[in-house]
Amino acid sequence: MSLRGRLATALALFLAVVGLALWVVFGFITPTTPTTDFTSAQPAGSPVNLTIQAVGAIGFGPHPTWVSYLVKTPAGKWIQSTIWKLPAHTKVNLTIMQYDSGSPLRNQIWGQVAGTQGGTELLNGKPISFYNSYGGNGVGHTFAVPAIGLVVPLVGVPSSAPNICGTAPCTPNYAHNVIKVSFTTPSAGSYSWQCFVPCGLGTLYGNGGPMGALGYMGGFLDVTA
Amino acid sequence: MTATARRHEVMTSTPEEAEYELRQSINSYWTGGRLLVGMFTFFVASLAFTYFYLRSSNSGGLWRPAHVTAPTGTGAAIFAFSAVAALLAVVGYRRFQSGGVQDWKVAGWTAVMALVIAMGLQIYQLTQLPFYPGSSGYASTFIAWAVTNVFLLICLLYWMETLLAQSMRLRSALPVGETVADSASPRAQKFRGNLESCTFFFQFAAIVAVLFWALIYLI
Amino acid sequence: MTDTSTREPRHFARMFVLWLVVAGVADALFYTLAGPHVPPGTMTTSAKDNQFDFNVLLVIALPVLIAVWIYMGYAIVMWRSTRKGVAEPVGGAVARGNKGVQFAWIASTSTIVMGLFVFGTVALINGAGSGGGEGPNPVWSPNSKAPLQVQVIGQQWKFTYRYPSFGGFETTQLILPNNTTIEFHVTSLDVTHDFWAYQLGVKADANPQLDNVAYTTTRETGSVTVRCDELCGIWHGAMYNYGRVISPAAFEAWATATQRASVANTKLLPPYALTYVPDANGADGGLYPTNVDPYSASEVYGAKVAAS
Amino acid sequence: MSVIDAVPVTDSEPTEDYVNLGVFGRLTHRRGWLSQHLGTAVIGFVLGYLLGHWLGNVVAGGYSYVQNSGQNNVADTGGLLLGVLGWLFGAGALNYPIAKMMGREPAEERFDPSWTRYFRYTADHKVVGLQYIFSVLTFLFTGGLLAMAIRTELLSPTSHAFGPGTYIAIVSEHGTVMMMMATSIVVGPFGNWLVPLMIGARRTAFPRVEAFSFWTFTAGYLVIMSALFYGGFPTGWTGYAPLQTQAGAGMMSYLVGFAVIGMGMMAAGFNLAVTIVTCRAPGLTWGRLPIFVWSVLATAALLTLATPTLVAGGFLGILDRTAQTAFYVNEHGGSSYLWQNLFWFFGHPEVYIMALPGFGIVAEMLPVFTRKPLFAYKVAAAGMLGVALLSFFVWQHHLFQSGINPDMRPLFMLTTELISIPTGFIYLVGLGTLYKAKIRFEIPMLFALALFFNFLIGGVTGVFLSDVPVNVQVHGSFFVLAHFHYTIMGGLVFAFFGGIYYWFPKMTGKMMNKTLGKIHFWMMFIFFNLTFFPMFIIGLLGQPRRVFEYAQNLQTLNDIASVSAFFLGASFVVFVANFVWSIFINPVAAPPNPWDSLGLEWQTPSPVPYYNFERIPVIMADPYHYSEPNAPQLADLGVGSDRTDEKVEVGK
Repeated sequence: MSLRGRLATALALFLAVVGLALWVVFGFITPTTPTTDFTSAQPAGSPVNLTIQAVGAIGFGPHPTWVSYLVKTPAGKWIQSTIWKLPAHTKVNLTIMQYDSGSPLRNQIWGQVAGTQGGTELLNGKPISFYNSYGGNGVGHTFAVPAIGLVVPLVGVPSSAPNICGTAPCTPNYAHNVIKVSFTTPSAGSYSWQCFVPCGLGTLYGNGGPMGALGYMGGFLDVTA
Repeated sequence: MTATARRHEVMTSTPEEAEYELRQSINSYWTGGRLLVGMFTFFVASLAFTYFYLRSSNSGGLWRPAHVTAPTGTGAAIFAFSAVAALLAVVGYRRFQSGGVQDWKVAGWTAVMALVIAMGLQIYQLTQLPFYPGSSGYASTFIAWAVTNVFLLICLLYWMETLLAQSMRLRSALPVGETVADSASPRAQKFRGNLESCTFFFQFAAIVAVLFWALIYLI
Repeated sequence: MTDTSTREPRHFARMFVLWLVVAGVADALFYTLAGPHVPPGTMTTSAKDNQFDFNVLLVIALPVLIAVWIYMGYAIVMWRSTRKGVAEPVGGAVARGNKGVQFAWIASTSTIVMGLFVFGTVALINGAGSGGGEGPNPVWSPNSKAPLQVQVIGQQWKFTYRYPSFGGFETTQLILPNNTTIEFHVTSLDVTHDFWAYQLGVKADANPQLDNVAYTTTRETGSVTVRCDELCGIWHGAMYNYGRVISPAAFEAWATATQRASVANTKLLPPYALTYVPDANGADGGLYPTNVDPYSASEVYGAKVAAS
Repeated sequence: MSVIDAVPVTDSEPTEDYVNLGVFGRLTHRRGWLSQHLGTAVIGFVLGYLLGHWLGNVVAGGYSYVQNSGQNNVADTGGLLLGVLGWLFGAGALNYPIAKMMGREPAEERFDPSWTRYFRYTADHKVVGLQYIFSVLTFLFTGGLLAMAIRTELLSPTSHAFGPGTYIAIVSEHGTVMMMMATSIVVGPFGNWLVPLMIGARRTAFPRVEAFSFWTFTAGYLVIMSALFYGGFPTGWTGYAPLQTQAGAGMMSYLVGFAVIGMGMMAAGFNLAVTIVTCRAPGLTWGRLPIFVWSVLATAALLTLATPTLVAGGFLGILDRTAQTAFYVNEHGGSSYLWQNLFWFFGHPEVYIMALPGFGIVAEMLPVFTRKPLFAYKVAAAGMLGVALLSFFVWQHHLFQSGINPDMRPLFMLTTELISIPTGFIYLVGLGTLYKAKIRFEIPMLFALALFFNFLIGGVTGVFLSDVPVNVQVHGSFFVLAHFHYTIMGGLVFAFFGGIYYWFPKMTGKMMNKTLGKIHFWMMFIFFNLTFFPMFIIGLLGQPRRVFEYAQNLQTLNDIASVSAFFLGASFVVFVANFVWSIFINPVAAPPNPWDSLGLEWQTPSPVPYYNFERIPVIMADPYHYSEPNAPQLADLGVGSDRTDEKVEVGK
């Protein structure tokens, strides 16, 4: 082979390796959770209405049995997305539809509502400041943003309820609790949120599976100025 | 033939060189056998460390709930068969050294049978456990030892079996009137080096068997 | 052999003078300018001691580094081969291994090392463990009679704190009084975490069902960064919070107020204990099956799990 | 035991039944596409994986590690293990071990002149050495790409390029791949290629074990890369339990991968240690052994003896995740400390496995480029053995704040600081050899000098870390990260590249391009320091390892590190260009002894004959007599008069 031929072969092989690397990067290691934009849904300054739901089994995707949050897009569609773009220093009216059953908490501190307007949450219309997870229906999940001190315990539906929602997205026809809180977004930045109930079904300490993967039981508030 | 090709293809050793390299080969068996024992020692010592570490930390009071022991009868039988195999290997080697090739072969094949039985019992015992593997530190350690023991027995089996098979083929290859125990042929010399290492390894395995039998079933 | 007509320069004298000047200046500059600002500052006794320890080590290390660099630089400049191609061999006395130099090297490195060991051990014992985790039974503890006990509970992925002397309330904030000896009891609800209170000079692993004690005494008020320092899963990087050291009076006020505010929830917490783990299972059952008695291998491994 | 199978290449007996491996022999000796080679190994891996996965589902059907998840770790483990077995079978590694059970003798391997020998299972240590070079470079560059991904994420103090789970998976994969690579980066290529030549042997003691170590090493690469397809693992290279027990299926790739690589490490170390002990040429006393061989001996001892502990730890982890034992789960009678003890008992000797061969390489090159004997040869050899021995007694310095044995901290502080004394010997050797030398700044020498610069910073910061009070502040931070990159990358990887430039002419008969080499060196040296030095400060300022979020005020320093890291990565592109250019595109024939070295490896003809030495050499001196114009003859090669054309002029 001529010098030129060898050079061309080497370059072609090099490009093939680069292509393989890019395929791995984009096929396997870049994020797959979509971002939902709430910054342009309302006029600037007015409160953002954010509606999410917690379901016992997502029912689709690579892990259909995993517990998950879903979010209602500004267009009114339920999707699996846990990165939400929000405007800074703005009031957020958060409505959480809780379709999952609950259990006693490993650490009851997450039964305490914190960081919300008035330090309370509205559980099916009634304000509460903490929930005893050892009684009642227990707590199914929490919606918590540690960096701003927000903790919202999501009281579970009775596990004996006849119409437990099997797979997402759930409609209000199924047994559910409605939890409403308001909080104000901080200054611009990326704030992680997660659930503090070990709900990673069956994994050691309950914190594997959906608890250890983005897009199910944790995500970011992507706050922009 | 070009110089380069000849360089790669032709390699005739002088008799001195052949002798020197034969010594190297035999020494390699000796050194390798010892190093192999060192390697296995670190592995089983890690398991023994695990045993004592979990026993002394007794996390959650769950080192070993009262009266939980792997089946002792099967355990004793596994130990007995392993020990007999090691004993046969050593005694057979003694006979081999004094020229009793046939005695060694009989002892060797018997040892192989004993190892097969020990291995079978060990696998059988794993299916008949009275406890759940994750129920206690002892239960976990037992599982690790049982699996290791199967592996160790396979190694012993393999080594002894290959030597026996080799000795059978060697018999026809050696000059008439010589046996593998006394022949001066390089192959017989290397065979003896290999056998010496193998016997050494059997002694090591016997110590391990005693130690773990005591740890798992006695104390 | 070197030509006797050209005088061989006194290499070691040159290097020594150069070293003395550079190392002296570097040490003096570091100790006076950078030293007082070396992390983690002086907010607590352990932070201050550890800072001093670091500074001492660096003051010893700088001359060593500089000595080697000066020597290598000198060698590269002075003893490069000037000839194109292969240099002629270097013969004579310099080609022989000098026993005295070898001995001096080994003796001096050994002396430095033993000195550092003694210094480190004294610092560790005098510093009551230097703010590091000392396991459940600390061997070195401060003289203070009544340290303030604070339990640090790591869980995936947040630290919470309990104050047993205030009714055992649990909070997500780390607030400490100034001029007080603190006794941290670090434990975990799940995997291994590590409690690193940066400005306090405290670091201790959090292990499930184990108590890891660390001591420090606060000296200054200010803000504290707490980070998890042992990889604990997906949100390890987000497992941090900020605490504060405040005046004892303000602390008393904060603690009693928080105790009062959280009294309802505190009642529901398990009684204060040095380890704190209900079970290894998640909300909906755990990794290990619970119903394995009587145990059957085929039940556990072969059983078809009903799809829900 | 399959490992006891010396190849009697010199046996002069008739070979009729001797070469006969039965049906497997026919497989081994066939050539062309229908034989066994890399391709069949890949097919074997895939088939083995599928078979093992199916088998796992059969023996543990319906059992899933995590309820309802469909994740069956028994099947995953079975797949990976049988995949490795299939790989070895496909490559031909198991032919002889099976034939041996029928009492057959090893076949004498004939020299294969075809280039395809580089893709085959061969016992030729020179081919294995070159196979290793390409493999460790693949490992290194894969890990390097992952490092680029890490630095991309750390360009900003918040999560931006990858999700946090992905980031942890990348970090873990990077650490594990690099650690696996670094254990073999010198011992694999240079140990196998050079040691027999340096000690005057015609082969290693157990050539098939040597080949086995290589093919196990490559199988380990496939297993650890499979983690990416399983979704990665979240534990970093240290694999701390119980996070290990909680993690997803990718964890199996880590545990099985380390066990498989561990097998390869043990095999490689075992073979080289025995070779050095038993196969030295006559006259090659311990006092004449090249210093590189000493370093390989110390490393081989560590590989052989420390690795079983890692394999045991991984074995327990595999049992935890498949048989549901509870070794690492405190609530079920296990202990999370157990893994930390087992892992670091291996882990600390491991880092010296990565330091010693680097010292050996530079100590071997220094006399050549200074035209002086090696200063303090005995001290250097003693230092290497001292480091190897002491490294077994320092492991708990990784656990100073863990709460394990707190009363033992002064002891481990002492042992750790003591180890810096024998480590310091390499500086005694280096500085002593430079004294009044005639230094030639060839590219290998540049890398050697760079090692002394980098390792000094890495070593001194190691003393900081061994001091318990300072350790409280810097443990687990970027300070540690900078420290070990300075020792492993600044030390070992620099030495490795120096070794490539130095021995490349001997191995391939071609010279590497000097200009590209200089560009590579300076880029690598400058940007290595610019990448990792800021990390000391980043760590001191409070950034823990393996985080995707850090304090805003650390962004400038992190960005400096990241941008430098990209240039550091680019320097390897220069190297690859040089490597490919010099081998394949525009090869320039190398002189037989381009550096004018006295080493025995340079006295053999180029290319080195299949059996290395036509006559076993008789060694008559140590190879460092550069100071004498008429150096004593190193060895009597005993080559006949018909070989004058190939006789090499050495030592001027």
